[in-house]
Amino acid sequence: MENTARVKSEEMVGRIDGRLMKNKVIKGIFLAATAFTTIILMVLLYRIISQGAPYLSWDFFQNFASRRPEQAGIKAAVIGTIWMMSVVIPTAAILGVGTAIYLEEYAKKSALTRWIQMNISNLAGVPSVVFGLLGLTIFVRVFGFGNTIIAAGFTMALLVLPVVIVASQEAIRAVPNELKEASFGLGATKWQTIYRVVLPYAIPGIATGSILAFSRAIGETAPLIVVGIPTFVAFLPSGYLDQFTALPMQIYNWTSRPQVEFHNLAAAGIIILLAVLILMNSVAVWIRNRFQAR
Amino acid sequence: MALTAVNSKKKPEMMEQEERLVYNTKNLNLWYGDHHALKNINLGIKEKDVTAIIGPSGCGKSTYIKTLNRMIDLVPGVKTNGTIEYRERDIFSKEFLVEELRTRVGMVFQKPNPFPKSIYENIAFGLKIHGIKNKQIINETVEKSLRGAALWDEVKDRIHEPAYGLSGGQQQRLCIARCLALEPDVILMDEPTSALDPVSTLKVEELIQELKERYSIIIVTHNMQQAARISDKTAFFLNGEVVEFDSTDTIFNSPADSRTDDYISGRFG
Amino acid sequence: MALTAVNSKKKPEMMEQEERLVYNTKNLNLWYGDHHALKNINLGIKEKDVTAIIGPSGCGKSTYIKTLNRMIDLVPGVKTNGTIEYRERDIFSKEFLVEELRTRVGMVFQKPNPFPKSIYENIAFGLKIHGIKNKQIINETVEKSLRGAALWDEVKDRIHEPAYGLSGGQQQRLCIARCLALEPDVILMDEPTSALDPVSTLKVEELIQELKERYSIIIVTHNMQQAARISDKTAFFLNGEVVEFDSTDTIFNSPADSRTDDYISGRFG
Amino acid sequence: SDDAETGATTDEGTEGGGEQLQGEIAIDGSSTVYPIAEAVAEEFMLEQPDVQVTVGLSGTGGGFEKFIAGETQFSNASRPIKDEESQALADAGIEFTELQLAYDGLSVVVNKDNDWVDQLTVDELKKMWVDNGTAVKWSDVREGWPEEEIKFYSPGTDSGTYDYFNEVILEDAQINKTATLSEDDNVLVQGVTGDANAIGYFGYAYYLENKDNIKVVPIVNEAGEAVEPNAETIESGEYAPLSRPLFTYVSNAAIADEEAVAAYAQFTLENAAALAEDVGYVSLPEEKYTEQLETIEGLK
Amino acid sequence: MKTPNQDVSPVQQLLEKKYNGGFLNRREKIIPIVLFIMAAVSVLTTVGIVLTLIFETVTFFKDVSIVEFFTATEWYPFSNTDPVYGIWPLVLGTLKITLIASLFAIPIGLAVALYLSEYASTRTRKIMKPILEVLAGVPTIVYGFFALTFITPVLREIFPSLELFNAISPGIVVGIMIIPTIVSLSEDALSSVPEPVRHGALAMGSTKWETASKVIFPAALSGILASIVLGVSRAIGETMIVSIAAGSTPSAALDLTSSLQTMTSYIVQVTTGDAGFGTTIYYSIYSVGFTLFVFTLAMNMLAQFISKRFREEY
Ligand SMILES: Nc1ncnc2c1ncn2[C@@H]1O[C@H](COP(=O)(O)OP(=O)(O)OP(=O)(O)O)[C@@H](O)[C@H]1O
Ligand SMILES: Nc1ncnc2c1ncn2[C@@H]1O[C@H](COP(=O)(O)OP(=O)(O)OP(=O)(O)O)[C@@H](O)[C@H]1O
Ligand SMILES: [Mg+2]
Ligand SMILES: [Mg+2]
Repeated sequence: MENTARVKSEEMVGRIDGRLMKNKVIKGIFLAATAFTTIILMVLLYRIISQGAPYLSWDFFQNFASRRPEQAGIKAAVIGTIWMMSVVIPTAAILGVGTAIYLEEYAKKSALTRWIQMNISNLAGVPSVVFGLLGLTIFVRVFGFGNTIIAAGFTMALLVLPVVIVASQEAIRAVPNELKEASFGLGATKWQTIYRVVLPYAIPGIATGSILAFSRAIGETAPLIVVGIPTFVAFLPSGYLDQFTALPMQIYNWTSRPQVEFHNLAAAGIIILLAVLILMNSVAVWIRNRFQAR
Repeated sequence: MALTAVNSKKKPEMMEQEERLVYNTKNLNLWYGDHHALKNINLGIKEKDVTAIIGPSGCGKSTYIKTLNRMIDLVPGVKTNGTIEYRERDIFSKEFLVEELRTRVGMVFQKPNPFPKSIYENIAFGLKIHGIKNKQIINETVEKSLRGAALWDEVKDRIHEPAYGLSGGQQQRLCIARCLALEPDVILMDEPTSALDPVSTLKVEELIQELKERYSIIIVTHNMQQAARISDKTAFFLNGEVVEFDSTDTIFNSPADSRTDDYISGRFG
Repeated sequence: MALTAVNSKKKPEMMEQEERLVYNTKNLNLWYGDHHALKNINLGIKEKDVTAIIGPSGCGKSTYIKTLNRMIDLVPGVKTNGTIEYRERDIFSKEFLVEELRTRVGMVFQKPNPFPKSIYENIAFGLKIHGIKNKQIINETVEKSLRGAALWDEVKDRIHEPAYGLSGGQQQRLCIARCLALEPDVILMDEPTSALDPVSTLKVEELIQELKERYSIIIVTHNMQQAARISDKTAFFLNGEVVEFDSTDTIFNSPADSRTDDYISGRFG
Repeated sequence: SDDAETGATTDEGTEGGGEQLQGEIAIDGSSTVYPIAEAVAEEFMLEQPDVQVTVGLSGTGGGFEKFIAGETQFSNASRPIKDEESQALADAGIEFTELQLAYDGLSVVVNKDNDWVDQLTVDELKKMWVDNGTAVKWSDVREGWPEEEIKFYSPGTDSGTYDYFNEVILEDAQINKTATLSEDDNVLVQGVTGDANAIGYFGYAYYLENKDNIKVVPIVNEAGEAVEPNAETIESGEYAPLSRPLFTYVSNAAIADEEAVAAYAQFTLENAAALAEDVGYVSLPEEKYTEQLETIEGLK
Repeated sequence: MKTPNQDVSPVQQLLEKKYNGGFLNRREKIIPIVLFIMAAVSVLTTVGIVLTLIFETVTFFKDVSIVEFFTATEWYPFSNTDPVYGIWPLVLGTLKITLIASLFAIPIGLAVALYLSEYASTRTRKIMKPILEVLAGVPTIVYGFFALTFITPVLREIFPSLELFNAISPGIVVGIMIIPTIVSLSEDALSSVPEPVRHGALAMGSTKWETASKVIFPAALSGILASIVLGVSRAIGETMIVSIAAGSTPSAALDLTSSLQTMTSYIVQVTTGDAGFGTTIYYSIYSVGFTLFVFTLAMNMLAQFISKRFREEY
């Protein structure tokens, strides 16, 4: 009796070295993959920064686009992007979280629900160009918004909506059932439970997933091109029904110009765009830390 | 045979004052999908009694206690028939809002489940959702509830720190405190002390004795001694049925059903 | 005074066979950041004994038992000093791989933590990672382990169904079975029965008695009777210190330290 | 419309230049024309800051789509308007005027290390660029050139540049199937720079900017002279047939109804010459602008 | 019984009042309706897309036969004399890019995700994740030039037969572009597997790799699949990288070393190009868009089918 156990155990222990080696090798591979990804992305960043950094100046922020590279600035694009995101973020966040709550907490397991769910994951895979075509037809034409902030903002909001929904659903699903039970057990209504227990717990997850989606909206060019957002705009918008231009449009235009100075300006523009993204991510990290329970 | 206790109390509304029932379960059946988890349960639970529910793992204790405050609604695919009356109101009826039921009937769970908030906020939660905003009332209630759960001394210096920083035992006591804050009529407890150390268990047991003055308590436990120590009545569940329901004394000392005897004595064997 | 048991066993390698120690803890200190959770622990744990660790909530029982198989490594910001020897090998040394330690030393946790797999896969897991692929051995071990954990009869018809479908008690027994599958040298149990009903508890206790023939068992419990029933030695922890460590008889009947007495009698009070 | 009224406006506009106009002008269309349009808009807004001019680059077709929908007042085009488009405009009741802004000289370029190509005729260009099912070697074009396969770089088939090249060189024959096509002229520059056997063509501005890295090929015109593209030869028409005009189309109604649009059209023609050169294109002969200014005058 | 007020606390009094005063909460009834309307927006979006695409696609098929569209192996709409509209080369181009990108990004992405969630220190994870998330937002046009001016030359050093425009370089770069998406979402899925489960495995003497591969990964599988589907969808839909670095020559050849065109880059080519409005070419973008839509739809259905299969395993 005793022998069998011992033998087995020794046999197992004897295999540990091999298993540890395997673990080590795999860890090495994973580390290499991480390092590789990091290095590639660092090279990418280095190229952008070394090309664009010398062009970052106060004038660059202060000036509108110009045919003269030395006078060209990014003001309209930065402000325009901020205006556009001020439509995209609330629209997508409210619709996205709302839909996620509906699907996770209210919807019955019916064919309709399954269909909505399938539809959302399909939408997440629809290329941005197609959303551009949609925005052009619906917001620009049918609703008559023209190629304005609101039209582009709604188009982009719809583009990122599925990702926000899916991220929010995952986050909501991850809320431990025990917490919901505790809340219901105290006589809380469904909405109170959602609002006071589920959402606070899920917000870090929602924020992480959504920020990723919003980052995408900031950097997307194709839908803006299709919607017909102008590139030269030498004034600042004063309302949501004004025309505007956005960072990727300006960058896109500069990269296609013949003069190399414009290419450098594009790099400078990308640095600004990255700075905006970093800012947004910092907000996400802040939200994550603020709400994270543990 | 097995249902003597209930049978002897038929038509409880005709009884004298002290015999009033808080809960009266009649022919309750419950299915998880196809699994028949509760079989024709009949139980009348007296006001200001401590009623213990005992029985082996999987016999349906948690299921039954979760049905009493309709937490079972949260499990999809559950079917019930029969009725449960809470103070003569059918808890399954449309007019009786679950929110009201659950406010009047507090619950303490098997696993500690504090909210990922501060200790203070955990207890204030119940008050806040019910629209109580008065800071003073809240503060007082927080302290009272924590004292009631024998936790005040340990946490009074850090009630604004996260509840997850507490040990398992402390967390469970916090959940009891949270439930006490609403001063419910009935308190359902599903193995509330199974994660507590003896000292805390003792405090909670004392607390239960104390609360009994004002509240009716239904407690699931598999600590037979606990049942013996604190309860007035004991129901023995087996395979989704109530085998026997009687005074704790009778159950532990002269059970009518041999299965009860087997189970009880298995404990002491 | 408090450490009589250990002191009497200094230089265990010179003792006769039956006095051999599986674990020898010397001057162990442990901090969670600034919180001094274990204070100068000295304990020698004998082979094939059941050693119970008792003490109030937060006294460091879980911390100590987690240190024995270095699960504590997973908590960031933990500092230790002093040594723990497992069969005369320093468990903190580089040469002693944690994987080996944890293979030789099984662990059952306070809260059931089955893998999100089938019941069968939960138990086969340990064998599979250790490179045992023989289907027959695995099948036999699964059955043996489930029987060992008094779970076989309840789940034999659905061992390929998800473990999460089991009740809390069943889940915990599954975790015990999972641990038994590796037939370890020592089994650490952190309140393994706190989520079990009495019948299962009894079965597990019987099992522990049986396992004791072959394995050394260290069990954290706050069920004092359990400690009294099953253990040979008992260590009483308080505020991170070992107040007293001696034969269970001595601890329960004539403790040397008045705090032990207070705690024990508080239980029975 | 009233002659007196129009005259008065013009007078005020030219005299003081101080009259502050207001309004919004939307311009869209070809990305080739975009740099000129941007330059004009930039200068115009310095004079008339209250007129909000936007310029987009939806492509010539996309520009016309918006023009037809009445969303823009000017539509830039790197090719003359097509029948479908003018038909659609007619259907929409939009009358328009075509304005020529500048020339772009399609520059045929080869690698810096290519020391054999001194000049090319239109026939030779056609011979090499038109697909004949087999690989084309330099030696197939002219005796004595190396026996190396030619690598072709051409703007994408949906560009005005390609369209024009097709019109004058390919004449609707299939372009060599081995040709590398790209919508981005910078990419073509890259291709020709890195490949000794490459030949490509693209807008003059891209050649100008990369003069040091690539070599332009003189093209033999109808008069039999090999001419290199530069400001003079393109403007004078000597560089032929590969220089093409760039256009903007303006809505007649907008000119008549909106002072700002009229002023803008006028400003465009007055400044196009200088601004086009600024951004790498070539101005038209003086009289072309004058003629068109008169047309605008007549529309007010 | 004693008067209820005798020892009734303010709390009980307030609660008593609330429920006796008639607890009728309209909010609880309205909220699900409002939320349902929000959920309907995504459905309406799909309807909008389908309608938008269908109208113009129908116009397109008035000029071009459906049979040709599906059977011709050439896509050459710009010929003035003899335009051919066979979607296959564009589909093939999309497939090539997607395939290379997936082969590149899925293993690396999952490796990085596993590294971050199972091996790396909290600190490393906290630094790496936001960095990756920032990079997920880099405009793809930047990646396009990165492919053309960095990756392609490097690859051509190694494989001289590679053309300037090819499928491999943009494929890899599209892969690089979707790595942050895959990493970030997979890492979320992995790290949301409860800690006690991890401890259970480690306590049995399993190594980190065994824990990760046999317990954590399967538990997180549905989240991981979702991240992959999203990443692959982005690869299918990627426009700028392909436009810049893959050329614009639709090709029915199977090799990966020469120029190609994808469905998306064709759409952008035409929307920014000079083709006449109202021409067949102009309408063709809607037919391509529609094909692309159907294509991604099919991919998604497949993914969901697979995901369901896996989820049923336990
Ligand atoms: N959500 C569920 N779906 C399906 N079956 C369930 C579910 N919850 C419980 N069961 C089954 O119903 C029976 C009763 O479960 P219950 O949790 O009420 O037992 P219990 O008496 O509380 O046991 P324990 O002492 O282990 O907590 C068990 O057989 C259990 O497997
Ligand atoms: N990860 C941690 N970080 C900081 N402090 C901790 C951590 N885990 C435990 N502690 C603290 O260390 C002390 C000992 O905790 P431990 O969990 O060992 O107690 P215990 O004796 O097992 O209690 P219980 O009976 O409630 O399980 C407690 O004061 C606890 O708050
Ligand atoms: Mg239970
Ligand atoms: Mg513990």
